[in-house]
Amino acid sequence: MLPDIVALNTSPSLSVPWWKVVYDFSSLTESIDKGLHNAMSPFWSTVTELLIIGVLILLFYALVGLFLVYAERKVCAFMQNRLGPNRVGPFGIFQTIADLFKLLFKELVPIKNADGFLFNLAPFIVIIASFMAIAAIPFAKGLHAIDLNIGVLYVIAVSAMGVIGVLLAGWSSNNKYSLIGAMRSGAQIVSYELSVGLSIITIVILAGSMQLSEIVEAQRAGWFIFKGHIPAFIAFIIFLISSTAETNRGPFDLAEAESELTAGYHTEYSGIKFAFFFLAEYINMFIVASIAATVFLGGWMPFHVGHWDGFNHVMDFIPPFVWYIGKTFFVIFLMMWFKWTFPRLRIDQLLTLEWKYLLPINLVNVLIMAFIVLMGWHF
Amino acid sequence: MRSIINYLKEIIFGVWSLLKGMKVTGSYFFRPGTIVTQKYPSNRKDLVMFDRFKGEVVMPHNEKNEHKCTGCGICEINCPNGTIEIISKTIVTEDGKKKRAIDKHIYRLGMCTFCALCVKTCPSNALAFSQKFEHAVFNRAHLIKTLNKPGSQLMKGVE
Amino acid sequence: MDKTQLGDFIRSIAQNPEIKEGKQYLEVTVHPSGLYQLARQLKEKEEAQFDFLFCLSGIDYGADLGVIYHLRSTVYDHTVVLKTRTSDRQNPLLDSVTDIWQTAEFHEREVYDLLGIKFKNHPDLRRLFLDNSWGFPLRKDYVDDVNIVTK
Amino acid sequence: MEEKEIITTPDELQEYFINMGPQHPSTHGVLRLLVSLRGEMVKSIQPHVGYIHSGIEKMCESLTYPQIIHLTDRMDYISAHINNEAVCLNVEKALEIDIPERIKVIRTIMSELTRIQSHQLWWACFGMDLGGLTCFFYGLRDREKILDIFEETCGGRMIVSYNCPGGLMYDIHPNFQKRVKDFIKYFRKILPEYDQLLTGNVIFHERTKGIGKLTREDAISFGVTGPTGRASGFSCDVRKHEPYSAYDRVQFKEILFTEGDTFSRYVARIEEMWESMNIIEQLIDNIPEGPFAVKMKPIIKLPEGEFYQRVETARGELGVYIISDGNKNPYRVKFRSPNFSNLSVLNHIASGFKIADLVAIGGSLDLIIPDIDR
Repeated sequence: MLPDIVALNTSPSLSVPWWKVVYDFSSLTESIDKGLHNAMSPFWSTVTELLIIGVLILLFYALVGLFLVYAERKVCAFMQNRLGPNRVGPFGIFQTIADLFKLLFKELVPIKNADGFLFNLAPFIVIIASFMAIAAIPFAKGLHAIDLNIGVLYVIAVSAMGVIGVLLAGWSSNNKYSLIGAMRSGAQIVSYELSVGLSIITIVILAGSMQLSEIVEAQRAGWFIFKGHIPAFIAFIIFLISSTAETNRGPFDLAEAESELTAGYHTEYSGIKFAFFFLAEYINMFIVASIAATVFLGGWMPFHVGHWDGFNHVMDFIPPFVWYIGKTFFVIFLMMWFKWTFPRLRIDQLLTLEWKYLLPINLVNVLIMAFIVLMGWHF
Repeated sequence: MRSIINYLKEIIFGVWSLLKGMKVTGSYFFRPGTIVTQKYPSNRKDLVMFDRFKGEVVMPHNEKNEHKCTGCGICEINCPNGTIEIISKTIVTEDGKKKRAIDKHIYRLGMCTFCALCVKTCPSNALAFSQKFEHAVFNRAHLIKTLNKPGSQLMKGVE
Repeated sequence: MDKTQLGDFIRSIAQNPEIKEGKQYLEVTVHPSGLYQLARQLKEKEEAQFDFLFCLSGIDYGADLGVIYHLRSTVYDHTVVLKTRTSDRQNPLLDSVTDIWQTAEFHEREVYDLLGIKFKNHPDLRRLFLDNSWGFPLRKDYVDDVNIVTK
Repeated sequence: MEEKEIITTPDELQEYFINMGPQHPSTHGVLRLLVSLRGEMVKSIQPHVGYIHSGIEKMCESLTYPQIIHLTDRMDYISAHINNEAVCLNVEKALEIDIPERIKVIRTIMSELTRIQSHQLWWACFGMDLGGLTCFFYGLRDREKILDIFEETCGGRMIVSYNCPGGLMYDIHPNFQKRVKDFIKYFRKILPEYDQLLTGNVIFHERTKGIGKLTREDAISFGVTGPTGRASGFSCDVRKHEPYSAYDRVQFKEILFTEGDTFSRYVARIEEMWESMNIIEQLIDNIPEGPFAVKMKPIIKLPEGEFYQRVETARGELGVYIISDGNKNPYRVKFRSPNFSNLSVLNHIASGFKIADLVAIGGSLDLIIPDIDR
C-alpha cells in the first residue's frame, strides 16, 4: 500500500479539457501519479513524487519569501510616504534578489564562546519548522502536498516548533540581548499558542472536521466568517492578533525589538544564517495568513452570495488558486498594516493581553459557538 | 456587572483608537501622490539648490580671469578653524610701485564648518558660497583647494 | 527679595562673606570652609529657598581654582551667585553640595574631570568625560601638544 | 516533615549588567548606559558619557566672540539657532547694545521654528523607540519643510549659524514669510494626525502612562528643565520668567502638567508645538522694517566681568556663562546645557521599570548627546 501523498480525496475525472485544470488540479495530479506508477516500481515512483513535491515546495518557498520581503518594503514605504526600493529593475522588483545575493556572499562571522553546534543548528530548525507547515496547506482544489485528517492540529504543532530554533539561537549566541530576546519569544509563543488553537477550534466545531480540505469543502455554501455569526468573526480577529504575535511581527515583535534589544535573538547572526531567520519570518507570516484564509475565509472557495446565480457564476470563473492567493495576501496586508501603524507592546502587557483579554474571550467564544452549532443557528 | 461593562468599554475604546491610527497609515497608502521621496542621483539635472545654500567657499572670477581678493588676510584671521591660508607675494604694478597681492588662497574644505565668517567679513566681497554640495573625493588631499585660478589678477579698481 | 535685601540676609547667616552687587546677579564669595553651611541655609531658610542650582561651573583663576554656584529660588524667583576659591592647586578639596541639590552630582563630576577639583562627600566622584590618562584640560596651565594646535 | 533548606541565589548575584550603547538604536547618539538588570527589571543605570567630548569650552577660550557662535551650533545641533542666540544675547548684553526690533522678531520666529522642528524630530524618534516606525518618517517629512525654510534663509539646514553679535548674518529671504505661513497652515492640518497615530493609541497609553514618574521636587533638585521639567509641574520656561528677544510681546501659555510621567512629557511637547505655531502667527505678519544687524566693531571686546544669559532651547534652559577679562577672547565660557541635567535624572526615574520602559523614558527625556558631552 502506497502512501497517498498526492490528491487523496478527489474523484477521478480525466475527461476534462486541459484548461479546466486550473479549476481542479486533482485530475492532473492523479494522472501524474498514474503515469509514474506505470513507468516504474512503486518504491521509485513514490521517491520521484517526493522529490517533485520537495522541489516544487522549495521553489514556491523561495519565491514567496522573496516576494513577501519586496511587498513588505513597498507597503511600508507607501504607508510612510516613501517610494521604497526603486533602483534594481523596474520599480525595484529585483531588490530582494540583489539582497539575497548580498547575504549569500557575506561572511559568516564566528562568535567567540558561542555554542557552535547549536548556533549553527538554530536557523535550520526555524526554517524547517516553517517548511513543514507549508506542506499541509491546500493551495487549490487538489493541490495539496499532504492532506492529513488532523491537518489543523499538524499545522499548529509544527509551526510552534520554530520557537525552539529561536530559543537555541538566543541561548547559543553568548549575548545577553539575544538571550533576553529568546526568553521573551519563548514566553510569547507559549502563551499565544493557546489563542491560536482555541480560535481555530471554534471553527473546527463549526466545520466538524480537522481535515483542511474538508474545512474548505464545508465552506462551499458560505465562508465560515459569514456563516458562523459573531463568534466566527471574533475568532478571526483573535486569530489575526495571536498569529501576528506568534510570528513575532507587528506590534508584538518583542523578541527582536530593535530599539531595545538591537536585533534580539538574531543579533549575532550574519550572512545566509541571518537570511534564514529573515526568510522564515516571512514564510511564517505566509503560513498563518494561509491558515486564516483557509479556515475563516473559505480557502480557495470563490465568493458566493445566496441566490445571485449570475454573480456566483462570474465568481466561479476566477480560478481557485487566485482566490486562495488573493485571500492570503489580504490577510498579509492586514498584518503589515498592523506592523507599520502600532507601537510595540511591553512584555508584561503582551502577556496581559493574552491571559486577561484574548483567552477569556476565546473560551466564551468557543462555548457560544458550540451552542450555536448545537441549536443549528448557523447558516 | 459594572466591571464587565467597563471591561468591554475598555476593549471597544482600545480597538477604536487602533483603528484611528490605521486610518492614517491606510489613507497614505492609498494616496501615492503624497510621496515625498526625491530620486536624488537621477534628478540631478533639475535639482536647484537655494541660492544662499552654503556648499563651499569659492572666489568668483570674471571673464577676464580677474578676482577681487587683495590678500588682506581678514578671512584668515576670522576663520575659527584655520581653514584658510593666504600665501602672498609682492608684485610691481604698472606705475612701478611695489604691491602685495595673493599668490595662493588656500581653502581646506575638510576643515570648513560653513560659519560664513570669511564671506561676511571680506572687505572687497571677493569670496562667495557656491551651491555645489557633492564634495566626496577619494583622496583627502583633493579637499585642499586653491581658490584663485592660475594666472588670475586683481580686478581693476579694487583696493 | 531684591539684591540689597538678599545681601543683608546673606550677611546675617554667613561668616564674613564678600558681597558684590554684579550687574545681573548678586555675587557672594565665601571661604571654602563656610560654603557648605551657607549653601544648606540658603536652601532651607524659609525666606530664601534657593532650591534650584541651575549652573555649577569650575574656573581656573590662574593662581586659584574656584567653583561658582548659580542658585535660584523657584518660589521667590530671586537669584544669587555663590563663589568659592581655593589656592591649593595640587590637591584642591571642597565640600560637595550633592545632598542639597542632586543635580550637583553630575556637575561636580564634570568640574572634577575638567579642573581636578575634588569634592568631599561626593557619592561617586569619577571622571566623567575623559579617562584617567588625561590631565585637567580646563586649567590654564594645561598643555597638550597633540590635540591643541594654535597658530 | 523535616525542614528543607531552600537554596536561593542572593539578589545581588541575580543581577547582570548590559551595556546599552555606545552604539545602540535607542540612545540616539554615542551615549553608553551601563544598565544593571534583574530579569528584565532595571535595577540601576550608570550613564557613561564623553564619547564625543569635543572640548568646546576649552576651544572657546582661544576664539573670538563671533567665532564661538559656530561652535554652539554643534552642541545641541537640533536647536542650533537657539544656542547661537544665547551667545549673541549674552555678548549684546555685555556690550549694552540696543537691538532693533526687526532682529528681535526674526530671532523669535526662527527660535520657534527651531523648537517645532526639534519637537518633530523628537516625536519621530520617540515613536520609533516605542516601535512605531511610521512615526519616524512622518516626523521627518514635516521637519523637512522647516529645514527648507532654514536653508533658504540661512544657507544651512541644521547648522544654521544665522546669528552674529549685533544681529543676523543676512536679512530674511523674500520668500520667508510666505513659506512660514504655508508651513503653519500645513502643519495645523498634520498635527492632529500625530495624535491619531500615537497620542490616542491604546498601546501607547499603556506604554507611557505612569512610567518614569518625576515629582516636582525631584525635577527642581535635579535641575530638570524644559518640557521634561514642565511636565512635572516645574514652571521653568525662561521665555516667561526672563523674556528675551520678542517674547515679552507675544501671548502664549506655559504648558504645565503635574503628572510627571512619560505621557505628560509627551503631551507637553505636542502642546508646545501648538503654542510655537501661535507665537509664530502673532509675529510673522508684523516683522518691523529696519536693519538686520547693528554695525559692530571689527574686533569685539567684552568689558571685564561675568555675564550670564538664559534661553529656553527645545530641551530646557541653556545658560551661557561668559567670564571676560577684557580681551577679545573670553577667559572662561561655561555652557549650562539642559541635557546634562536631564540625563542625571535618568537613574532616578527609570530604575524599577523594565528595559522597554527605560527606552521610553530615555526617549521622553529627549537627550542630545553632543550637548551633554560638549
